[in-house]
Amino acid sequence: MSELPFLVTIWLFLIGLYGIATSRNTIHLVSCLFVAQSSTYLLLLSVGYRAHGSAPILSGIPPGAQPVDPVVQSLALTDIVVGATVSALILIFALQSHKRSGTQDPRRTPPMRG
Amino acid sequence: MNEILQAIVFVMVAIAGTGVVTTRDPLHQSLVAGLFGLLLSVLFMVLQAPDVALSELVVGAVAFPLMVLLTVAKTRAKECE
Amino acid sequence: MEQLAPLPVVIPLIMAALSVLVEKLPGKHRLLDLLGLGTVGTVLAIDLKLVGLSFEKTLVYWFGGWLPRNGFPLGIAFAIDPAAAGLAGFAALLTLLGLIFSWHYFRSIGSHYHCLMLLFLGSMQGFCLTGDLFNLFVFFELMGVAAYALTGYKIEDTGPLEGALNFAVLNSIGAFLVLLGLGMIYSRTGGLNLAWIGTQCASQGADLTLQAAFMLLCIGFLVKAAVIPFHFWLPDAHAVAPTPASLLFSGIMVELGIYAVARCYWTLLADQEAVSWMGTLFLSLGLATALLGAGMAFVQRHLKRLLAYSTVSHSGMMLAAFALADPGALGGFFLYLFGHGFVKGGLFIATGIVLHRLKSVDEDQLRGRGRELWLTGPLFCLGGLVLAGVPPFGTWVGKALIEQRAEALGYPLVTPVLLISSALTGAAVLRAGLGIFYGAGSPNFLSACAPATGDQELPETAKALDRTPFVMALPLCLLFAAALGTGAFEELSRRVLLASARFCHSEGYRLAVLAGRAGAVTPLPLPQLEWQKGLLSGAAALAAALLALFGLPLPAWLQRPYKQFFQGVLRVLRTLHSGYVGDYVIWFLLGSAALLLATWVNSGL
Amino acid sequence: MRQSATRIIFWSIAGLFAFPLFLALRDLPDFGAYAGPYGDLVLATCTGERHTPQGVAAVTFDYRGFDTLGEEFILFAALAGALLLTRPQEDERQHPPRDHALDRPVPQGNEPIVAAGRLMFPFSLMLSIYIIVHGHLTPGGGFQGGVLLATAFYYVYLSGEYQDLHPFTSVPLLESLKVLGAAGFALLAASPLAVGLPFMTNLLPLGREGGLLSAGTLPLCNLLVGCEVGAAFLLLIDAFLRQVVVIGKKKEEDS
Repeated sequence: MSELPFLVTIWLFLIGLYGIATSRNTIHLVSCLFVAQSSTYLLLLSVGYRAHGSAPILSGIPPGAQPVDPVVQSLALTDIVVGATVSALILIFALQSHKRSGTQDPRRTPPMRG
Repeated sequence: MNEILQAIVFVMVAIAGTGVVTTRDPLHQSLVAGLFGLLLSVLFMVLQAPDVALSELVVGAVAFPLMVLLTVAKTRAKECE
Repeated sequence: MEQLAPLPVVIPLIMAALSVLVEKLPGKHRLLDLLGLGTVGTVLAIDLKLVGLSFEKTLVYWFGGWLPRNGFPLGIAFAIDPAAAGLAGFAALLTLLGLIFSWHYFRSIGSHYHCLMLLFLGSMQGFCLTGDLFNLFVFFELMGVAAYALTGYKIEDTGPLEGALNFAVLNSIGAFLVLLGLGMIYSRTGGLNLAWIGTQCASQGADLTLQAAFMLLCIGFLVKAAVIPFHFWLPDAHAVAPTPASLLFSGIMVELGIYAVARCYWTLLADQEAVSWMGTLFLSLGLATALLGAGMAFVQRHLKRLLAYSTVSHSGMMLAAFALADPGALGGFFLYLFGHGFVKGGLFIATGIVLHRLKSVDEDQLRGRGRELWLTGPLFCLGGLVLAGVPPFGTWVGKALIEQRAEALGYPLVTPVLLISSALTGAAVLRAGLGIFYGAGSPNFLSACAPATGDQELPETAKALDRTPFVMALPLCLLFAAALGTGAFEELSRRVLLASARFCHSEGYRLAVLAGRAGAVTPLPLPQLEWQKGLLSGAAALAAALLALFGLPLPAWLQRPYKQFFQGVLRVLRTLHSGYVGDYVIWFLLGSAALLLATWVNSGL
Repeated sequence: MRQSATRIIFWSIAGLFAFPLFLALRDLPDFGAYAGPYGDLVLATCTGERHTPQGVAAVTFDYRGFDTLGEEFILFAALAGALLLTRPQEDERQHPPRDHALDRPVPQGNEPIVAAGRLMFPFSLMLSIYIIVHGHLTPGGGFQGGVLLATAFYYVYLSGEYQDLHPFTSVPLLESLKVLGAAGFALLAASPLAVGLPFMTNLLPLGREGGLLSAGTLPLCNLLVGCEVGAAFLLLIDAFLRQVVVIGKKKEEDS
């Protein structure tokens, strides 16, 4: 169990990258980026977790319970906002680029190269 | 008990993430991505992070799929015309 | 006076928000320009003040008044040493010149441009000044988001959109690795303040986990610094961004990637024996990047792409300077950063003027058409020589210092590689300049088959003018003057050496942040620098440019195998730079895997 | 052929990447063995010094409020970029909204669904406002509530016409709200400077713990962030929606 979160973290990162590497559609690519990003939330929350801990909201917790780390949760919150905004921006690129070139396949549009 | 639940959710998240990547059609993918966001927020709940779970729910399961859906709609509409 | 510390970040952010409201007003263009210039000017003034203050004592500013409790930093700190303040000031200066250039410029489509430029400025300020790892990441992302949007500015064309897409995807993946590394470091040390992490690393010893976490941070920042094999996005993005944005991207943003690596290295791990192997690794990465970037720059005909590849090359040189892990070489790094930033900015602005006047940035199309640009032409060619590092410009001082330290430390390979790559990038610019502004030579086979031509580049300005506007010529002249000034004033070099000595003093940094005490350091005395090497490099650049323009003085039967060889190499290189983000991701993964494996192998020894 | 080659290359490199990374991660403290000290220090001080039981909100807006300021401006920058990139272009023209383009989940005139949408709207609106104002007491806060607020308005779209949504997506109004949120948050954070205290100091009276007006500036921060995030996401989704239903290419229109 204690290694499972790390394995899932690595897996999500790699499968997201794999999706980007083989993507034939820019919109598909954005979703893959979203998957890769979720690996970072996972790692952050995993390292702040405390076995049998309670949420770090002190008002409702039973006495004696150990709250988990609030700092990583705050970091993960920021991370989620960043992920959402960057995804939105890339979707707009995809949308506009589709208007110009008429295709979503990054391999069919004439790229800058060389 | 708690540990088994966590392990199950972790594995489900990994499977759903794989599902998002291997669904090549963006329209279907946005639905799978919504499911993935939902599962992530369940996982965060299990990890005792209700704030993060709520964020992931509104972003990952609602706002992000909505934006993807709208982009797909735009590109599909053009291809139809 | 410490109250000034947050202002360079906060003022541009607030003004950026307010500029959105100004866009609703009539006569908005002049107002926006004034607002932008006023804000940047204020930030520059504050930065200069901070530089002065930080030379006396490292300024530590705790946000929210959260002073360390029992030595543990609860809040976020700005830790402003002279290097941080100086870089922030440099960023503000370049932004100021970029905004002067864009006065009048984005008249037709000017929405949100000023807002994004100010946000970009604010993020660079925060990135330089912060002493907190997660805060560094936040400003890294803010810088990224503003930069992606600016890259895609010209949506009428597919090039900018593709470039912005590649840029955004690659940089985001880099940011994920930064976060993964940050998570690992947090798990081990329990804090996010750089000084705190440094003390924890010192007491725990740098084992595989900490070294791998540090390496993940480095990979993320090296993506921004465009080091091979993470450099593929840069030419795609820098070549298509609007001129003032290209100026900032090449002049400071790329270099900030190396700055972040250096900052993390010296605050976290520098005093550990176990990481000494990293120097060799980064040195070879840097030198390889320098050579590859220079080679690619030499075979371009799209002017902005040429300059972008030369940025890759110079970024590699700067990484090599950092990799020597020596205060003197780091001083050379900062001087080179200033000199290069000024001259590269000047070259981008000259290209912007060419695009403005002649409606193209394609070298072969423009051949001989730039004769009437009497100011831009000579300065552009001079820029080529400065890139090659002729004395007494800033690039020369920096390079001479780096080379001298490299030889003293026993790395004899650095000098020739730096000579070759800086001469080649200079030669590329010289060749283009002599061809465009003086009609010299004929199209050569190296650039003739370049796939990115640049004659379809859309004009950035509303209407063509038959003379160069004053507001465009002014920043051009100022940038070249600044490049000259960087090298000409010895006092500046001394100050930079003192700043870099402070930068490399890990113990002093930790004491200043966590205990509020100042540690004394003695800087390296400014050595006598050799000007002969600079001249040699300039002469080599000129020779290579002339060779490219007029061909080799060889009989035809000898030229053919030579051409065939180069065309074969070129074909391979161009296939590798395929322009597809999917391929770039595979390269990224390959580079990360190599660096992590190197960490694993070396940490076991 | 190319696909399978890419796959093989990718996964062999991925293995080389994953192996050392996994070894490094394995040496971290075990899952569930968080050892502090940052989080524990925060939790030990947040009730006493900030009168808030919500550890995450205390970190987000007080201990590490400066990060949140940066985060809000990331959102701001992304939105500026999105509006910049979807600006009207020369070869495009706006036509009166047509709804055929989107894969509408709702057939026109389907009364129960329209009614459900209209019913959902006030409900989501209330919920989002609750989440925003109780951010310093319960899970949630400005960001979560703001996004929910924005999506609430899209029930209007789902249950009716784009025209119904139009009054809510007046761009000048939303932009002003967004600026109010972002600049207000920054100015609130800067206000202690005027009395010589550090940036982001929690100036307001801390109040009674658990009260709606407690924890000093936290509720105000949540409100401003909610304002910005709500307006920003409304604008963002509107920018997408506008592309779908309002904007077409001139050529296509003519043909």
